[in-house]
Amino acid sequence: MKQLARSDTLREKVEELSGQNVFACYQCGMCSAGCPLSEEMDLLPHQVVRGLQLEDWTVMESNTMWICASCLTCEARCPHGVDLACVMEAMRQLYLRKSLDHIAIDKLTTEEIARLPQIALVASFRKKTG
Amino acid sequence: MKGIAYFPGCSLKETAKDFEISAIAVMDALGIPLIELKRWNCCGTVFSLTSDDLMHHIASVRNLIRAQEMESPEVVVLCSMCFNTLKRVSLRVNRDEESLTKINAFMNKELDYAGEVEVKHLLEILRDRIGWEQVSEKVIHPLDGVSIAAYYGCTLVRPHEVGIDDTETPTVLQEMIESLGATAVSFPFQTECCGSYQIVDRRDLVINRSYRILSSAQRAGAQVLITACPLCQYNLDEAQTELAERLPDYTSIPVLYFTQAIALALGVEAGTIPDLLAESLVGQEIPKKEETTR
Amino acid sequence: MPQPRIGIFVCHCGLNIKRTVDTQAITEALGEYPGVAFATDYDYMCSDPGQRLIKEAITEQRLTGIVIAACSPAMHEPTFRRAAEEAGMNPYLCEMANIREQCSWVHQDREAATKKALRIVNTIIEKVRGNHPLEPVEIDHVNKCLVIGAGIAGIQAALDVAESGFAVILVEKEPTIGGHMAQLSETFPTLDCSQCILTPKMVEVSRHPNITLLTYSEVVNVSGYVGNYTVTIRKNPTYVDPDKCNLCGDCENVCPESTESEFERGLVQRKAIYIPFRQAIPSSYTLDEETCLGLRPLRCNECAKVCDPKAIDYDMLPEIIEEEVAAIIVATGYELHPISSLGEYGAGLIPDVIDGLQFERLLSASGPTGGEVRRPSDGKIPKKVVFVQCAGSRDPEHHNAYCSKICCMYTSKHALLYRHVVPDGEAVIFYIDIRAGGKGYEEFVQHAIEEERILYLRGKVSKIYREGDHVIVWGVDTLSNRLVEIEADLVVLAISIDPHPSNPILSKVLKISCDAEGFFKEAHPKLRPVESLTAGIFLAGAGEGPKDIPEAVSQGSGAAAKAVTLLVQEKLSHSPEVVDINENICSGCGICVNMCPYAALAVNGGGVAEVNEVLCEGCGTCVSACPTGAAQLKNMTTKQLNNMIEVALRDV
Amino acid sequence: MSEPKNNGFEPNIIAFLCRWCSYAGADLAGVSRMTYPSNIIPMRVNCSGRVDAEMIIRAFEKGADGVLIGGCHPGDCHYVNGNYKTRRRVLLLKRALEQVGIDPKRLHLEWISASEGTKFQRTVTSLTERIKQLGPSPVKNDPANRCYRPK
Ligand SMILES: Cc1cc2nc3c(=O)[nH]c(=O)nc-3n(C[C@H](O)[C@H](O)[C@H](O)COP(=O)(O)OP(=O)(O)OC[C@H]3O[C@@H](n4cnc5c(N)ncnc54)[C@H](O)[C@@H]3O)c2cc1C
Ligand SMILES: Cc1cc2nc3c(=O)[nH]c(=O)nc-3n(C[C@H](O)[C@H](O)[C@H](O)COP(=O)(O)OP(=O)(O)OC[C@H]3O[C@@H](n4cnc5c(N)ncnc54)[C@H](O)[C@@H]3O)c2cc1C
Ligand code: SF4
Ligand code: SF4
Ligand code: SF4
Ligand code: SF4
Ligand code: SF4
Ligand code: SF4
Ligand code: SF4
Ligand code: SF4
Repeated sequence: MKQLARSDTLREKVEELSGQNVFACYQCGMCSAGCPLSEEMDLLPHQVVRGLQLEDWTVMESNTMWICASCLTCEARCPHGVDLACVMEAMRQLYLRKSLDHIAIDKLTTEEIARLPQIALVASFRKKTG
Repeated sequence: MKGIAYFPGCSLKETAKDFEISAIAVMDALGIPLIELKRWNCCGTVFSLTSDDLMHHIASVRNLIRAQEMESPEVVVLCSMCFNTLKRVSLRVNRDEESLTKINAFMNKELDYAGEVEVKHLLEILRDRIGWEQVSEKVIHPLDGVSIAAYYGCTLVRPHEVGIDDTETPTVLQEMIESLGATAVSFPFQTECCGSYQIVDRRDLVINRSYRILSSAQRAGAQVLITACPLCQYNLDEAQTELAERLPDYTSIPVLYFTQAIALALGVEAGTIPDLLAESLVGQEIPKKEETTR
Repeated sequence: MPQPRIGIFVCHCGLNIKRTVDTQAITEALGEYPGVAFATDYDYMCSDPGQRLIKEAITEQRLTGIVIAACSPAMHEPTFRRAAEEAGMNPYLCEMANIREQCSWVHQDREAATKKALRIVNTIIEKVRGNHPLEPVEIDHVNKCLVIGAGIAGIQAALDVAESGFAVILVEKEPTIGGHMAQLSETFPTLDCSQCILTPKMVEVSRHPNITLLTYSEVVNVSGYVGNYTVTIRKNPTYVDPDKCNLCGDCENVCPESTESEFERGLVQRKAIYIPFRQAIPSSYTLDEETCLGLRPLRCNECAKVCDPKAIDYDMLPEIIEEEVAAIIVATGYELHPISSLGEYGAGLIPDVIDGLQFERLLSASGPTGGEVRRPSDGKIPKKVVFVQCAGSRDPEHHNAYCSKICCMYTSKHALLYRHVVPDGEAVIFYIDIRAGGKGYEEFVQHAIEEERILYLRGKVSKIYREGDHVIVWGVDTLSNRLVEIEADLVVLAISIDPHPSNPILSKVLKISCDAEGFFKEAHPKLRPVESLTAGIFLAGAGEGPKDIPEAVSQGSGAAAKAVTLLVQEKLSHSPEVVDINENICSGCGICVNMCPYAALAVNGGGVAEVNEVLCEGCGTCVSACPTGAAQLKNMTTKQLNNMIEVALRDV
Repeated sequence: MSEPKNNGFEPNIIAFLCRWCSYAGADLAGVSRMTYPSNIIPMRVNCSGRVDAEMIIRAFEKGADGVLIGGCHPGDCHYVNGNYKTRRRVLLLKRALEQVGIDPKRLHLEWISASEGTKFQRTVTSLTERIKQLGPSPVKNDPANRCYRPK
C-alpha cells in the first residue's frame, strides 16, 4: 500500500469529511463487539476511534477501514450516536482522493465480472477506488 | 395512474432477473402493476457517507426526477441495496433545501427536482397498502409445512431512519411468510451482514459470514431462506457452493427472493426455482427436516 | 412623596460577572441615574462583608430602596431582603437585577454585555422606584402531612414526621408498602438481608398512632396552597376487609384464575386473590379485579365460599377521601426500563436473559426458588452467568442518557452472592466504568473481584441471542482489545432506572415540574435537593433521580425535616405581592372573578371586586383582564411595568 | 459606551419571562454557560398570563424590534392555566399588529420550561436572527414614541 502524506490534523480531516465528533465516543466497545467483520480487522473499530482521538496516524495503516462493509451495525447501536461507517468512509476517502486505489480492477477476470452482481462491483469500486 | 412507479436497478436486469420477473408477476396478480421508470440509471449502489460528497447523490436524484416526470409521488424499489441508497438520498435532499438547490444547479440538463418523491420498498407496499390478509386471500398454493427463514441483511433495516422495520427485531418478512401459509423462522443472524461487496476482493470473508448466517438459519429449522437483496442472494449461494465442496456434511438450502416465494404461493411466474423445491413447495411434499420441531 | 434615594450594589461575583461586564463602568453610570443616591461595587455581595456594606449604606445614606445587581433572584433574593430588613428597611424595597445568569454568563462580547447589564439594572431601578413597603400575609395552617409513595424513602419520611408529633397520611398505590426494597435479597455494601431491615419499619408504619396508611390508593387531585392543601385520594377496593382477613390463604388455594406475579417479576404466577408477599403491610389479601373472572356480574364466588371470617366483600366500592394537609412529600421511586426495548439483548424474548430485580428474587430466600439460583427456562442451576452493565443507561441515542447510579454496585453484589450460592459457578461482568463512589463501596467491589475471582471485562455487550441450551453474548474487552463471545447459561441485565410512570401524572396534579428525563425537579440541585419549586411540596427517593437505599433514606429524613420546619410554625407567611383592587375605579364587572385560577376574587355587596389575600398567588391574570385598570399587582403595577419597558429600550 | 463594532443592525428585544419556567430556563442556560445574542432584555413576570396586549404594544411603541413571551408548557402552568389565556391573547394580538403595520413575526410566544436551558438559548438565537432579517421596527424611528426619561 502506498504511503499517505502525513500532516498532524488527521482528526480534523476525518471529522470534517465524516461529519462525526470523535470525542463523542466514550470507548464502550459496543461497535467492535457487534461488528460482523471485526475478526478480520487488525485494529478493532473502537481502537480506530481512539486512535483518531489521539491523532495517531498509524490507524491509517490498519486494514480496518478496508474490511468495513458499511453494514451500519455499529451505527445502529452506538450509544453516543457516532456513525463509524462514516468515519471509515472518511478515512478511505483520505486515501482515495490522493488517487491511491485499494483494489486493482484489472485483476478481476471477465468471468468474475460477469457473474458478480452489478451492485457488488459498483459498490466495491466506489468504496475502494478513487 | 394504475400501478406504481418502479425502479429496477442494474442487478435486476442482469444477475437477479428472477427477482424482477417474480415481482412483476406478483404485483400484476395483486392488482398494482409495477411501471418501470423510463430512462432510469444506476443509483450509485452505495450512499456516499462523506459530508462533502453531494455530487455522488446526483445519480440517485436523476432517478427521482424520472419518477417526478411520471407525476408519481413515490417510487418503489425491490433491491434493498438500491432502496437504501435511493431512500437515503431522498431523505437528504428532500429535507434540505440547500443541498437540493446545489444539486439542481449542477444538473443543468435536467428538470429541477422538486424534492417530493418518496422512496418505498416493495415490502412496505405489500404490508401497508395491500396488507398481508389480501395477499393471503390470493394464495392458491399455500406453502404449508415449509419452514422459511427471513433474512434481512443490513440495508432493509439500517440505518434506523431508512429501515422499513425495527432495526433489531424486524418482523415484516416473517409476517409475509406466514401470510403464504408457511412457517416463519426467526433466527439470531437475520440482520447480520453477509459481507456485502467484499465478495469482490475478500471472498474468504464473505464465505465465512455466509456460513454463520446459513448455519444459524438451519439450526433454527429453516428449509428455505428468503432475502430481498441480489447481493445477499448471490453471496449466500456462492458460499453454499463452496461450503458443499469443503464440508462434506454441509447440506445446502435454497435461497430465494421473497417475491419468488410469493409468486409460488400465488401460482404466478416465479423465475428459476430449484426443481425439487418448486415441486415440493407447490406440491406440498417437501421432506421435513428433524430440526423443524425444535 | 419624598424624593427617592436608591442604593445600587454591583457585584463582581469574583470574576463571574466582572469578566464580561465592566462593573466599574456600570457603577459609575448608575450613580448618575435619577433617584439614585448611592452606587458601589464589590467582589462578593452575598458574603458577610458584602452584606455589611449594604446594611451600612442603607442607614448611612438613608436609602429608600436598593437594587442588588448580581445573580438571579432565584439565588439570593431572600438573602438580600433579609439583610435589608436587618438594616431597618422593608424587604420589599429590595430588588435584584440579574446580570449574571442572564448576562455575564451567556455573553462573551464585553461591551455588549455591559450595555445589556446596564439596561437590566435600569429596569429594576424603575421597579424599585414604584415599590411600596409591604407586610407578609399571615396564614393559618393545618397540622398534617401527606406522603405519596411508601417505598423506603416514603416510609422513612412518614416515620420521621410522625415521630415529631404530626399526623401523616401515607398513600401507596400498590396493595402493600415497602416498594422495591421489599424485593431485594441482600443489600450492598454490608449485605444485610433487605426484608430483615425493612419489615420492622413497615410494621412500625402500620402501628404508629400518627400515621394513617392508605394502600391501593392514589392521589387524584390537589388544590390549595402551602399550609392548606386539599387532597383528594381514591382508595381502590381490595374486596377484602383487612381487619377480618387472617391470612389463612384458603381463598388463594381455590381461586381458578392466575396472572404473572408483579412482586416476583413474572418468575411465577399468582392468583387473582393474593398477597404480594407474606410480610406485606397491611397484612391482608387483595382481590385483583382485572384478573378475577368477573365481579359484576359475579362469575365465580369460589373464594368467598371458603373464607371463614367472611372477609371477602364483592360489593366494595372505591372510596373517595378528602384530606387537608399542610405539606406534601413525594416519594414515588422508580421502575426498570422496559426490557422489550432492548432489541439487541433479545427484547425480553429469551427466557434466560433476565433483569436485576428478577435475579434479586432468585437470590432471595423468600423468592420462588427459595434462594437457589435456578434459571427460568429449565430450572437448571446456571454454571456460567454473564452480567451486563449499563443496559439502557448512558445511551442518549436510544435509551437513557444518565447513569443509573446503583447498577454497578448491585451487579457486583449479584456476582458475589451468586458465587456464594453456586461456588463452582463462573461470573463474568461486562462494564464500561465501575462507579462505586459511596462509603465502603469501592472496597465492596474490590473484595468481590479479589475474593470471589469475578472476571470484569471492560466493554459494552452488543448482542445477545439464544442458541440451543445457551445464551450467546457478544462482547469485547477493550483493555486487551479482544473480542469475546461467551456461551452463558444465564444473563442478567443491569437495566436502567426509569422514573416511576406515575411521575408525569403527579407532576400535573401537584403542579411541580419534572426534568427532561422525567424525574421530579428539585428547587436547587445542591442547596435545595429535597424541595420542589412549589412551597410545601418536598421530594424524596428515586422519584427525584436514581438512588440507592442510603440516599433514599437520607432524602426521606431530609424531606421530613423540611416538612416539620413548616409544620412547627405558628403561622405561615405568604408573599404580600398580591393583587390590590382600586375600589374607586372598579366597575364591578366581575371579569376578574372568572379569570382567577384560585377563586381569590369576588364582587362584594358594595359592587366592587374584593381580593382574598390568602388565596391570591399574585399571578396577575386578573390584572391583564381587568378593563378598568382597577386590579393591580402590588409592586408590579402596570405603571411600573411600563416604565421598565421604556428604560429597557432606552439607549445606554 | 459606543455602538457594537459591527455596522449591522442590532435589534432590541424585550422578553417577558414567566418566573416559574422560562425565567428559570434562562437561568439554567446561564448556569450551563450557554451563549446567545445579547439583544434580549429579560423582564421577570409572575406568569405569562400577566402579559397583556397593552404591554406588548407599549414595547413596540417605545422602540422594541421584537417581543418574546416565555411561558410554561401547556398544562404545566404554575398558576393552573394562565398560559392558555396568553396563547389566545397572542393569537389575537398578532392579527392586530399586522393591521398597524408591524410584522407579526416580531412577536414570538414560546413554551420553555425550567429545565429547558437549551431551548431558551435556541429560541433567543433564532428569534434574534429572525428580527435581524426583518430589520428595524417601522415604529422605532417615530419621534412621537421616543422614550420618557426618569426625573
Ligand atoms: C436489582 C436492584 C438491586 C438493588 N440493590 C440494592 C442494594 O443492594 N442496596 C441499595 O442500597 N439499593 C439497592 N437497590 C436500589 C433500591 O431499590 C432503591 O434505592 C430503593 O428502592 C429506592 O426507594 P424509593 O422509596 O425511593 O423507591 P421505591 O422503592 O421504588 O418505592 C416507591 C414507592 O412509591 C409507590 N408509588 C409510585 N407512584 C405512586 C403514586 N402515584 N401514588 C402512590 N404510590 C406511588 C410505589 O408503588 C412504591 O411502593 C437496588 C435496585 C435494583 C433495581
Ligand atoms: C477540589 C474540590 C472540588 C470540589 N468541587 C465540588 C463541586 O464542584 N460540587 C460539589 O457539589 N462539591 C464539590 N466538592 C465537595 C465539597 O467541597 C463538599 O461536598 C462540601 O464542602 C462538604 O461540606 P461539609 O459541610 O460536609 O464539610 P466541610 O466543607 O469540610 O465543612 C466542615 C466544617 O467543619 C469544621 N470543623 C471540623 N472539625 C470541627 C470541630 N471539631 N469543631 C468545630 N468545627 C469543626 C471545619 O473547619 C469546616 O468548616 C469539591 C471538593 C474538592 C476537594
Ligand atoms: S460504540 Fe460508539 S461510543 Fe462505543 S466505542 Fe464504538 S464509537 Fe465509541
Ligand atoms: S459498518 Fe463497518 S465497522 Fe461498523 S459494524 Fe459494519 S463492518 Fe463493522
Ligand atoms: S447483508 Fe450484505 S449484501 Fe445484504 S444487504 Fe447487507 S451488505 Fe448488502
Ligand atoms: S450575590 Fe450572587 S453574584 Fe454576587 S457573589 Fe453572591 S452569588 Fe455571586
Ligand atoms: S380466605 Fe379470607 S381470611 Fe383467608 S386469606 Fe383469603 S380473604 Fe383472608
Ligand atoms: S451505575 Fe454503573 S452500571 Fe449503572 S449505569 Fe452507571 S455506570 Fe452503568
Ligand atoms: S393575581 Fe388575580 S388572578 Fe392571580 S391569584 Fe391573585 S386574584 Fe387571582
Ligand atoms: S375586572 Fe376590574 S373592574 Fe371588573 S370587577 Fe374586576 S377589578 Fe373590578
